[in-house]
This record gives sequence, structure tokens and C-alpha cells, in this order.
Amino acid sequence: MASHWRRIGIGLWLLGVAAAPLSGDNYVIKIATFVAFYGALALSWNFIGGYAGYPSFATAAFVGLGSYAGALCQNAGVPMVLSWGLAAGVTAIAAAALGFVVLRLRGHYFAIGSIALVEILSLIASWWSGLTGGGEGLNVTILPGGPVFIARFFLYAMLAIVVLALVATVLVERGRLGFGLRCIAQNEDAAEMVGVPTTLYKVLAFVLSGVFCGAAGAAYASWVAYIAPTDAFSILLTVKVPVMVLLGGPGTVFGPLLGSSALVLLEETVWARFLEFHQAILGAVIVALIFFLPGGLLGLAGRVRKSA
Amino acid sequence: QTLKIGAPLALTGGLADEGKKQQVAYDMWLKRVNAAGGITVGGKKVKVELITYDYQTNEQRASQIAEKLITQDKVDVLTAPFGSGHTKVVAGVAERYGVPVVASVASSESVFNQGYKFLFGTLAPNGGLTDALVKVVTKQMPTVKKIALLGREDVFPKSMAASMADAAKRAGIEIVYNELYPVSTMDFSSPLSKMRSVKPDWIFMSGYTKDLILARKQMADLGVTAPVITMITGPAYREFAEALGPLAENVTSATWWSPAVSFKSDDVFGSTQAFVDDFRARGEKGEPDYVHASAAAALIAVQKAAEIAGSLDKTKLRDALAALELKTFYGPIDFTGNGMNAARELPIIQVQGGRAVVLAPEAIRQSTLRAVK
Amino acid sequence: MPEPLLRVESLAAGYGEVQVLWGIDLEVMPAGITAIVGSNGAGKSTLLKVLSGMIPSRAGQIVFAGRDVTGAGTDALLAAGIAHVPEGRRLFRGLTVRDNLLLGAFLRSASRQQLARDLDRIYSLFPILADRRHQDATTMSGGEQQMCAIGRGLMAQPQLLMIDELSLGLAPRAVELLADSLRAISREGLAILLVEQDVLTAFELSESAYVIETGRVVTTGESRVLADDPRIRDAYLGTV
Amino acid sequence: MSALLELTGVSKRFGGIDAVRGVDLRVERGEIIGLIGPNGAGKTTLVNLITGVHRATAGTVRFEGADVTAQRPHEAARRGLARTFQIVQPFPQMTVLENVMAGSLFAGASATPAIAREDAMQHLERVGLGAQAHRPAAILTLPSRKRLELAKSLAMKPRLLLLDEVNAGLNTSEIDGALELIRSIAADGVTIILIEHLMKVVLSLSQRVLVLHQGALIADGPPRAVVDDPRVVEAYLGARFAARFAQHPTEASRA
Amino acid sequence: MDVALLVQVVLNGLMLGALYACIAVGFSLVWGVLNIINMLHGSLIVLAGYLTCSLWTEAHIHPFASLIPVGLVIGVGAAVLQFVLINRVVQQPVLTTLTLTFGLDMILYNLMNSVFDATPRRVTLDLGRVTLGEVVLPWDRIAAMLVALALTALLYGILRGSRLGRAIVAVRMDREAASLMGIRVPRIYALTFGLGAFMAGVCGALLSIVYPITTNATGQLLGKAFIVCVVGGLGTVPGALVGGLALGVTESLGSHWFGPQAAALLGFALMLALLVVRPTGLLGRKGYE
Ligand SMILES: Nc1ncnc2c1ncn2[C@@H]1O[C@H](COP(=O)(O)OP(=O)(O)OP(=O)(O)O)[C@@H](O)[C@H]1O
Ligand SMILES: Nc1ncnc2c1ncn2[C@@H]1O[C@H](COP(=O)(O)OP(=O)(O)OP(=O)(O)O)[C@@H](O)[C@H]1O
Ligand SMILES: [Mg+2]
Ligand SMILES: [Mg+2]
Repeated sequence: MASHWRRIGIGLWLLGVAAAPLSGDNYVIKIATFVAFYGALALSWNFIGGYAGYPSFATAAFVGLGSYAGALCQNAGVPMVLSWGLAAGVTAIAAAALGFVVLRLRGHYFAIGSIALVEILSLIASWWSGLTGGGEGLNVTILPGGPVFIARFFLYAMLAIVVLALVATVLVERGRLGFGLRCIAQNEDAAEMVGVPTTLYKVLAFVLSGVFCGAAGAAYASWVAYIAPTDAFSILLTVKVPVMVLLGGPGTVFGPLLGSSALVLLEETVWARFLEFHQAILGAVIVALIFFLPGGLLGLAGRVRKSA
Repeated sequence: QTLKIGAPLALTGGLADEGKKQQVAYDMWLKRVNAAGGITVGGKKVKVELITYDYQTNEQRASQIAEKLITQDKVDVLTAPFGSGHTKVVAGVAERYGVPVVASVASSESVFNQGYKFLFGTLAPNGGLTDALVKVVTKQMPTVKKIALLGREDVFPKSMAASMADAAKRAGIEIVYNELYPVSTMDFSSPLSKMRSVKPDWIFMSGYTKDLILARKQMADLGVTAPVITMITGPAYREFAEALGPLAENVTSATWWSPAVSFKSDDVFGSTQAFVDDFRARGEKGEPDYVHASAAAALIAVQKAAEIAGSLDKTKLRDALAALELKTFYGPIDFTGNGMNAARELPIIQVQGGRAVVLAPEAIRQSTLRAVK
Repeated sequence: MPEPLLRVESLAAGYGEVQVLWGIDLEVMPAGITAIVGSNGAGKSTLLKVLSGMIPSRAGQIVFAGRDVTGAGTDALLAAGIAHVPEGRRLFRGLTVRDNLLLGAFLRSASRQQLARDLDRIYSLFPILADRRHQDATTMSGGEQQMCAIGRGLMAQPQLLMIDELSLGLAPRAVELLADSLRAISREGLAILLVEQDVLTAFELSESAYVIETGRVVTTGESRVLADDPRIRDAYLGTV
Repeated sequence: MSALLELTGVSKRFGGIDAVRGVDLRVERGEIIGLIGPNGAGKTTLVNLITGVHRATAGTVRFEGADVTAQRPHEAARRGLARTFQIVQPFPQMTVLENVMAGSLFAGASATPAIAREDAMQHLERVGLGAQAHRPAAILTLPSRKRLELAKSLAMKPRLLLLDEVNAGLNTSEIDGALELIRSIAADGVTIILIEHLMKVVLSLSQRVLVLHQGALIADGPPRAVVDDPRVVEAYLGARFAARFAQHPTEASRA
Repeated sequence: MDVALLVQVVLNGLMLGALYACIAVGFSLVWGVLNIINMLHGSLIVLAGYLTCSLWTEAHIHPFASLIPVGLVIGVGAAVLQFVLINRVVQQPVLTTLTLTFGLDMILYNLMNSVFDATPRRVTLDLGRVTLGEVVLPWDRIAAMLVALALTALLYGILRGSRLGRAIVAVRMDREAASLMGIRVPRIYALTFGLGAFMAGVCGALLSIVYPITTNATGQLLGKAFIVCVVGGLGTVPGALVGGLALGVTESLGSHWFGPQAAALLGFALMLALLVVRPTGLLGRKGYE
């Protein structure tokens, strides 16, 4: 049965990422950490983009906000992991507030509104230099410890965030929220008519899609120990995450994980092999995936099983 | 045994041009070193290997590549990418592993005041540039009383603007306009119109080359002018004069190095002239600028440190770098307590007749300051 | 006996794995009204969709005005003279009533004056559309939209106009008026093929009719005759 | 005790069009009301005003005594105000069953998706769509989609059900089944407002018929009386229908 | 308050706004009508800029002379791309086409980088300025303004008055019903996409006089197009003009009163505020959601 395969897939994925330290190579661990980081972002995006069908480009806004919030807390002396939690909280509150504004918009307009959030927060971060250091960026208190310890610590930290996001995804999918979001994705007017409190549900989805991004962003800031507005609120990131989910299979539990790891690993290989044209090749691969894997990687798995 | 040097470079993305300049300079140095059969460490000839990766002007990838160079390629020493922000990221990773990093294009104090022990930089602090500028202008054009400042909200340009404001204040020049513009700016007509209304004698702007080109053009469009127009680091780059044509004329700037400043040295190049000749011989366009020179100088520093330390041990390399005192084709190198190169008198340049000429220091002066028409 | 305008032989069609039509034979005479009746899901709409090229046929032949048009695309069939007013109206959101009507004439290379005359004709047929000519067509009431859809079909000036669910959502009086107009139009030389659930209206309006059940033609004949057929009355008129 | 639904002076303007003008209406519990009127008379708009899709330009809507003029559609649904759409609105990629589950889960009483599934299946059987339960809603024929609308509304456990041309597209004999169904819904204690152009349906089911013309109520009374009202004949039924109706009330009742 | 300065600032804003409108109009068309968020748009503008620059430096062809030819080259190229590639997935959700054009943009961007490198270049041509008392208007901006107006008028004419325009909108609203009207849907898609790219091309040719052309600008241009769309309303041609002008004036005045840093923030604030009160933009209509 499908859910059976799904469980195995997720289990293998988690095991694979968690086993990275076995390689004994910090670079491999670093890539695994990025896989987990993007996995968390993709799962987050999936709430609003996959289930509710709202094409959100707010990911970078949440990541950036989380990283600044986390960094500022940490620099103010809050213990590291606690400041990640605070960052997640701040992001959730911001997502709720902003959600009430941008979720009034539908379809296209929502997409633009959400991308505007990224720009606005980025501008604020660079403008409010008294707090954020402006364009000079913000240095984050460095976690003491050897490189091996640091590498592992952040890998498992990111993985923990992924697991939390996974749990949330499964709960949502099984419950009313998930069902309501799928109705919204299909026909919002009709959803409203059958009693789905659409505004509330959309805001909830937006908050869910913010909270894990916030935590992951804060962890990321502690990891690299330096953040600056343009990198923290990266437009590239905000577009990349939906692409990942699309590649994996939107509106599913495993799809986002699959898509994000596929893209990260793909980037890694293409980049290492084709220096000058890596970007073009990556672009070509994405184009090809759209044509040859319309349902995402998960769709492929489904087709294989059917023909078998 | 080989000396492995790891170099994360921006070969694509926003800083691709600058990254490529670093690459050219590294390559020039490497050719010389290989021609000499390597470098001498502890009495033995040691080969040099330079491992470069493109980090796509992307912060995440910069940190990732630093890690890759250290853990997989097992480099002995790193060079930093272009610019202060990305230098910070690479230095953060290297510090954890205790690998020395030599930065060639980071001049902002905020990079070096982190307490990093393994970070060194060949550029002198920004303050040196602005002090030199003020000196030239006040001396050669004493009528200059009012300055307008516009800087990009970004590590280096911002700190330049701040340091200029500071220098101007100290010299008794009145600041009549002082603003920062965000990185995404596509138009300067509003700040320029305002500048026109306050009638400054000196317009100072720091930003990326494309911003400076646009701003200079809009100044002409809107009839905004002043006897002195300074753009950091515009005229230091060939592209600036090329894209602006006649509008570049008489724009001043300060830079860390100019091919006109001739040094004799005991490095692989031997003299500034030899470096410039090498550069031309490669078929590169125009003349090398400070990015080329500083990048080559960074590797010279690494080479000398290895020779002095007599070992490739990272900590010994670091200690040797810290103690280094060198005369290179680029100028003297002497890393101070925080890792930055010691302050010295820096060249002030002006575009005259389509090319950059030196106005100061006096010893190498090629021309005198002209007013912008 | 005149040549039929449209002749369909052993037509089969369906969606994906489901076959809906099984060997339909059908003829439509020029200048006259032909009705198709049948219960929910019988395949009436599917038949019209095949005839207008919206879905491909799987077997059989379609001959229109003496030409074999089997397998032709929607634009070719429309150019040949077959217009289709689809089930569910399918008006264009964001476009005014007038623009919707003009789109019906998309393929015609008519002059502005000609188009204006044609529009006026539609407006006189459905006066409410004249009042609402600048309203977004999809904000009109259900019945108004039906009128607009039929008007749009007429704007193509086809030789054969196919209307799916003619009276759907129309008030009784509106159906009467529409029936009168259609009769007049068909007398001027337009062949009309209509799908109509209201069997009484269908028989009253048409000269001949086809009864379709589960994708097959079960009865055909002159409408007057069929209307008195007790089997048909039992099956489709029910009781009150 | 207050009426189930009470409209006072309800009006709605769209730009320059007065779609509904000053409608006063009381609906008592257990009634079946027929609402007829020419195309564009404002019937659907009235339903939209009652269910919170549009907000009245003037007047108030009260449901079970509470002022609900400004409610949102989902609030209406939870209060027990269910409606079907004239232009059907399914969740196209979901199965027929899931469509109905949505109604049961969010406005009906079902606590979990599993319970809703059971409940939804019963409603589907009731409207005769049981066999289609696991097909995507997008492929249903138009009349079936209308059935689906009905099943969805039933799953919402309504106290007032507004049926907007839910039987359009059924042939005369299929209507008989539909009449049975609607009667049985009414027998469960659901109050019904029925919009229909099929006079057979209106006349056989309604206890009271309202006629809307150009946004205003022009007649209100028992079915026969309304049908004989010359204004209604003039505006809505048409002379020929009236004549036919006088001759054979049974056959003519479907125009 | 210095009146001349204020007039100058407002005029600056209007002229900047015209440029913004130029940048956005094709993007808005393609998004509003085809439901494709064309991530290629910024790169197409830059590509046109490069072509114009090259024509100027290599063959001394005046940018104004290459305006239309460059636009056509870009437009036809894009139309072909749409016809053979994008049309295959055009019915799928926005995100699919977004991802597709994102991938295509990566390819184009990479190719441009390796052909032209990232060095900013510019058509070194100065058209001078008009001086009216203390107010100064540069000729190239005036030209940009005229071109923006002309383009907008042209597009508006096409969309509102012509058969093609009706077909374009019809296809957008209901592809199947449109094909019932005899409209060849894939062709209309390709034409519309080409039209949008033509606008990008003309705009890029124009920008080569005003701006330094560099591949680094692609993202920025795309970003501006986004905001203009929201302020003006998607898919409406006059909307792009009004949106562009509103944004230009806001930024200009904002910069004047609160400094350049606040200007960009104000632009976005304007946009968010508009989204709240008028979710469909200044001139937007419902139906393009
Ligand atoms: N897109 C589709 N995909 C799959 N099956 C379909 C599709 N459209 C219709 N069908 C099926 O084809 C059969 C015939 O449908 P059709 O619409 O032709 O019936 P009809 O006679 O017009 O009925 P009605 O009077 O209810 O409109 C039905 O069983 C329907 O479920
Ligand atoms: N959103 C809207 N904008 C403009 N006009 C509208 C809008 N909605 C409805 N109308 C107009 O209001 C009037 C009433 O429409 P409504 O849909 O209520 O009619 P109806 O009585 O349901 O008609 P039908 O029997 O044809 O369904 C119509 O003339 C219609 O064109
Ligand atoms: Mg049908
Ligand atoms: Mg209605």
C-alpha cells in the first residue's frame, strides 16, 4: 500500500541523513545538513503551497526573520537552542499578522504579495542598522567546540527540526485542517460554503509554513555565525524551495523531502562536474524534469509501481 | 610534499567580474612560482597547488566550499573571496579548523575585529583612503568647503562613506548631504536633485561600479555637478571609464594600489613593472587594478610565510604570517594585531584623458587635481 | 428526398478507459430542428462534443455538407459551419456581453458593419442582452447567461447550430420566446440540433428526434409521432 | 417565537443594477417555499444575501432570531444555512465522496474524517450517486453535479436548505424521483426554499410560492393562486403556458 | 519648501515611473493573460540591452533604430520557445510554469554570462537635456516615457480593440470554450508570450542608453515588474502604466523626504497598503485572480 511505501521512504531518508557522520567527512556532513535544512523548508512550504494551493514565495521572509530573531536573541545572551525556539515563535507571530494581510489575496496576487514580504523584511533589516547592523551584517556568537563536534551538532539540530515539521505534516494531513486546506486549494468559494473557515485555515497554514522556517533560519544563523540582509532574505531561496517541492510531489508528506534532497544533491554533482555551465545544466535538468516527471519524483514512483 | 592553497572564487553571479580578476592574479603568481620550480620550505623545494572553486557569489556555498577545501582537499591555507561579507563567512569556517586565511579584497574594520586569529588581509584600512583624499583636495583645491555623501548600504561602501564623513569633519569641511541608498536602487534622480539644491563643492559616492556609472550619468542628465566628484572605487576599474566615456573625465578616486606606484621587491615578480608586463603579456585588457595586485600580494605573503616558517604546519604558518614584514611589488605588507595590513599612504587617482593618473602621494604624482567641468 | 446536412455513421467515443457512445447513426436535415433526448448520462453531451471536435471519435464517420470531417479540429469544424453552444454555457469571465458575442464571430471575416448588424439581431432576439451589453457576462443571472451563450453560437453564422440543454435555467416565458425565434431562424435556412431534457418542449419544437440511451440510439422518427408514442410517454413524461 | 428566517427591506445593488429591492420575507419552520421569477429577477442574489456570499446594501437578514446580515458564508454553513449553487461548484479533483465529506466535516456534526466518510456515503446513496462515490467530481454530468451539490448540502445538516435550480437538466420522469427526495428531506424537518423554473417541481412541492420580478416580490401565496395571477403570467409564465396549463394541468406544468 | 525642487522630484518620479511601466507591461500581460509568471522577463530585458549595445559598438546602429528590430528578435524567439516548449505545460498550475521558466532563465542567464560576462556596459551616448527654468529633464528619459506610453497604447489597442485581443482574453478565461470559437489556442499563447517578450525587448533596448547593462540586473528588473503589477493590477495594460507611475512618484518623493533608504520601503508599503484596500490593484479587475 502507498502509505506503507511512504513510511519506508521517510524512514530511509531520515536514516540516510542521520548516517552522514559515518563517512567521517565533515564536508559530507555539511551537505547532509543542507539537505536537512532544505527538507525543513520544503516541508514548511508544503503547508501553504502544497495543501492549500497558495503559491507562496514567503519562505525567505520566514528564514530571514528567523535568522535575525535567533541571532539577536543569542547575542543578547539567550542560550542558543532557546533562541531558536524564540525565533520560531517570533516568525509564527509575524506569519499570523502578515498572513491576515496577504491571505486576503488570491492566486497571483498572493504570490506577489508574499514575494513582497521578502523584499520588505530585507529592506527593514538593512535600514534598521542600529539593531541589525544594516548592510554590514550581524555577527552571531560562535558556538565553541571543534569542527567535528560543530558539524554533527548542527546536522542533528536541523534533523530535529525536520522531524518536528514531519510530525506536524502528518497531523495536518490526517486531520480536519488538511482536509479543509485541500478543499481551499480546489475551490475556495465552495470551501467557504461548506463551512470551512477559510481565512483561519489559511492563516494557520501560513503560520505552520513560517514556524519551522524560522527555527531552521535561526539554526542556520548560529551555524554560519554571520548573517547579512541580502543573503538572509534571498530571492533565490524563495523560488528554489517551491521548485523542490514541485520536483518531489506537492501536497504529500514525502515529496518535499525527496525533492529537496534531489535538488541539493543534483546541484552538488552538476556544480562539481561542469564548472562554467553548471547553472545552464541545472536549468536544463529542471526543464527536463517538468516534462518527463509531471507528478514529481513521487509520481514516478507511483508509475513504476503501477506498471510493475 | 606540496603547498595546497584553497581559493573560493566568485566566477559566476553578482561578483563574477571581481572573482575573475582574483583568478587571473592567482594564476600569474602561480606561473612565476612554477617557473622557479616551486617554493623553498625548510631547505626543500615544495610544489604549489592552487585549488579553486566557484562559489557563485552565494554565501551558503562560500561556507560550504571553505569546508570542502579544508576537509576534502586538505588545503594548508585559504584565500578569501571578494568583498568583506563573504570574507567573514569563509573566515568563520577556517577559524574553527585553524586554517590561515589571507583576504585580498576586504578592507572594512568590521571584518577584522572579530578576534579571529587566522585571518589576515592585504588591504590597508579604509581610513587611509579617505584621509589621503581629504589631504589632496584641501591642498590642491582649498575652495572646497561643502561635501555631499552618498553610500551604498553594504559592508564596504558603507564603511567608506562613514570614514569619509569622519575625515571631512576633521578637516572642517561641512557635510551638506549624507545618505545611504539600498542595494536594489535603480535610480538616483531624487538624491541627486536634492544634492543639486544644496550646491556642494565635493560630491562623494561609494558603491558598486554599476551604481556609480548610473549615478554619474544621471548627474550629467540632471545637471548636478561639483568641482570635485569622487567615486569609490569607480575610476580604479577600467570598466568605469569605458562605460562612461567622456563623463568619466576628472572623476577622482582613492585606491590601494596603482601601477604607477613603482616598487622594487624580492618577490616572484621582482618589481611592479614586471607584474604589469606579465599582465599585458597574458593578453588582458588595459592595466591591472588593485584587485589584481592585492590578490597576487596575498599569495606572496603566503609564500613568504611558508618559507620563513620552514614548515607547512598551519599554526606555524599563521605565526609566520603574523610576524611577516615584506616589501612586495604591491607595496609593504605588515599585518597588524587584528590581521589587517598596516596603514600607509595610499594613491589618489583621477581620470584624465580617459585613463587614471596619480595625484598623490607626491613621490609618484603624475598630474594635479583638475576640477570637473 | 434532400441530402442530409450532417450524417453520422456508427460513431463511437468516450473518455479515457470509459466508452460512452456505441455506434451512433444520425442525420440532420438542412433548415430544420432536430432534437436529441435521453436520460441523464446517456451520452448526449458527449455526442455534441464529438461533433464539434472537442473530443475525438474512436470509430465511425462524420460527413458534413458532403465532406468527410471525421477527425477535424474545433476550428476546422467551426469554419465548415458547425457551431456548438456547450453545456454549462462557458462564457468568458472578464469579458463583456458584447465581447463574448463577438468572440462567436471570431473565425468570420465580416466587416464591422456586418458584425454590428448581427449583434443587433441578437439583441432583438434577447433584449436583456442589449441592456447588459457592457456587463461582465459571467455576473449575469443563469438564464441571461444561457441567452448570451446561444447568441454567441448564432454569431458564428453556422449552417448547423448545436445547443446543449436548450431550456436549462430559462423561465417558461423565456423558453416560449426562444422557441419562436429558433423556429423562425431555422426556417431561414439554419439547421439546429438540440439536446433538450424537457421532452415535451423538444418534440413540440423539432421536426424529428432521436432518443439516446446508454450511448445508443434507441428510437428515432418524426417528433409528432414520437410525442404520441406511449412508450416514450411512459419513459420520459412520468406522472405528476 | 421568531420566524426561522426573516428578511426586512433587503436590497442589493451591483453598480447600476438593482438586483434585489426591498424584499420583506418571513419563513416559518417546516415550510417548503417555491421562489420563481423571470431570468435575472434576483433569485440567486437573494440566496447569496441569505448565505453571506453578498452583503445586503440595505435591510437586515435574521436567522433564528439572530441578525446574520454580515455573516461570512462559512458561518452561515455552520448555523444550518445550506445552499446549492445554480452554477455548480464542486471540488473538481476530489472524489465525489470527498466532496460530500467536506460538508459533513465542516458544517455537519462529524468530528473526524472517518466519521464524515460514513456519513457522506449515506447522503450519496440517498441522492443516488452511490455508484459514483469514488470517481472524481470533474467527470460527472451536469445533472449529477447538481445531485452532488444536494448531497453536499444535506451533509451539512441544514435547518434551512436553499435549492437553486437543483433539478434543472433532469427529464420529466427523472423529476419524479427528485420530488420524492425533496419531500423526504422536508419530512426530516428541514425548511426548504426552492428556486426552480420547472413548474412541475414548484407546484407539486411548494406550500407557498413567492414571485420575484425585477428584484421585488410581486406575489406571495398558495401555488394555484399565484399561477393564476395575471401579473405572474405576464412576467413569468407566458400566455401560451397559461393557456396550456388551463387545459392540461399535469402535462403543461413543465414548461 | 522649494517649489522648483519639488516639481523636479515629481517629474523625476514620473519619468522613472515610465521606465518601470516599460519594464512591467510585458510581464503583466503574460502573467495576467497566460497565467505564467515569466521568470525569464528580466533576462530578456538584459539580453535586449546587450544586443543593442553590441549593435552600437560593432555597427554603430543608434539604439533608437534598433528598438523595434531588437524587440522583434526577442519577441519571435520567445514565441517560438512558447510554441515548442512552454505550451506543453501551459495548462498546469502556475507553479509548474514558474519552475519551467525558472529553469529556462538559469540557462539563458548562464549563457549570457559566458558570452557577455558581468561587466556593466552601456551605450555611451548622451542625448542631453531640456532645461525649463530650474527644472531639468533628460532627453533619454523623455524618450523612455514616450516609448512607454506608445507601447502601452499599442498593447491596449491590441487587447481592447482587436480580434486578437479578444481571443487572448478568451483563451485565458476558458481554453476549451475558446477553442469552440475556432481560436487556435496554442497559437494565441505563443503570440501573447511573444508580445510580452517584444515589450521586454523594446524596453531592454531603451534601457541600454539609460542604464549600465549587466546580467546582475535581471533579478532587480524582475522584482520591479512584480511590484508594478501589484500596484497597477495584473493583466491590465493601463494598470502597468499607472502602477509604474505611482511607484516612480512614491519612490521619488519618498527619497526626497525621507532619504533613499526609506524610498524603497515606501514603495513596498504603498504596495502592501494597496493590496489591503484594493486587492486587485489600482486598475485591476476581478477575474484575473
Ligand atoms: N470528462 C469526462 N471523463 C470521463 N467520463 C465522463 C466525462 N464527461 C462525461 N463522462 C461520462 O460520460 C457519460 C455520458 O455523459 P454525457 O455528458 O454525454 O451525458 P448526457 O447525456 O449529456 O447527460 P446529461 O443529460 O446528464 O447532461 C456519463 O456517464 C459521464 O459520467
Ligand atoms: N456580481 C454582479 N455584478 C453585476 N450584476 C450582477 C451581479 N450578480 C448578479 N447581477 C445582476 O443581478 C440581476 C439578478 O441576478 P440573479 O442571478 O439574482 O437572477 P436570478 O433571478 O437568479 O435569474 P436566473 O433565473 O436567470 O438564474 C441580474 O440582472 C444580474 O445580471
Ligand atoms: Mg449533457
Ligand atoms: Mg439564478
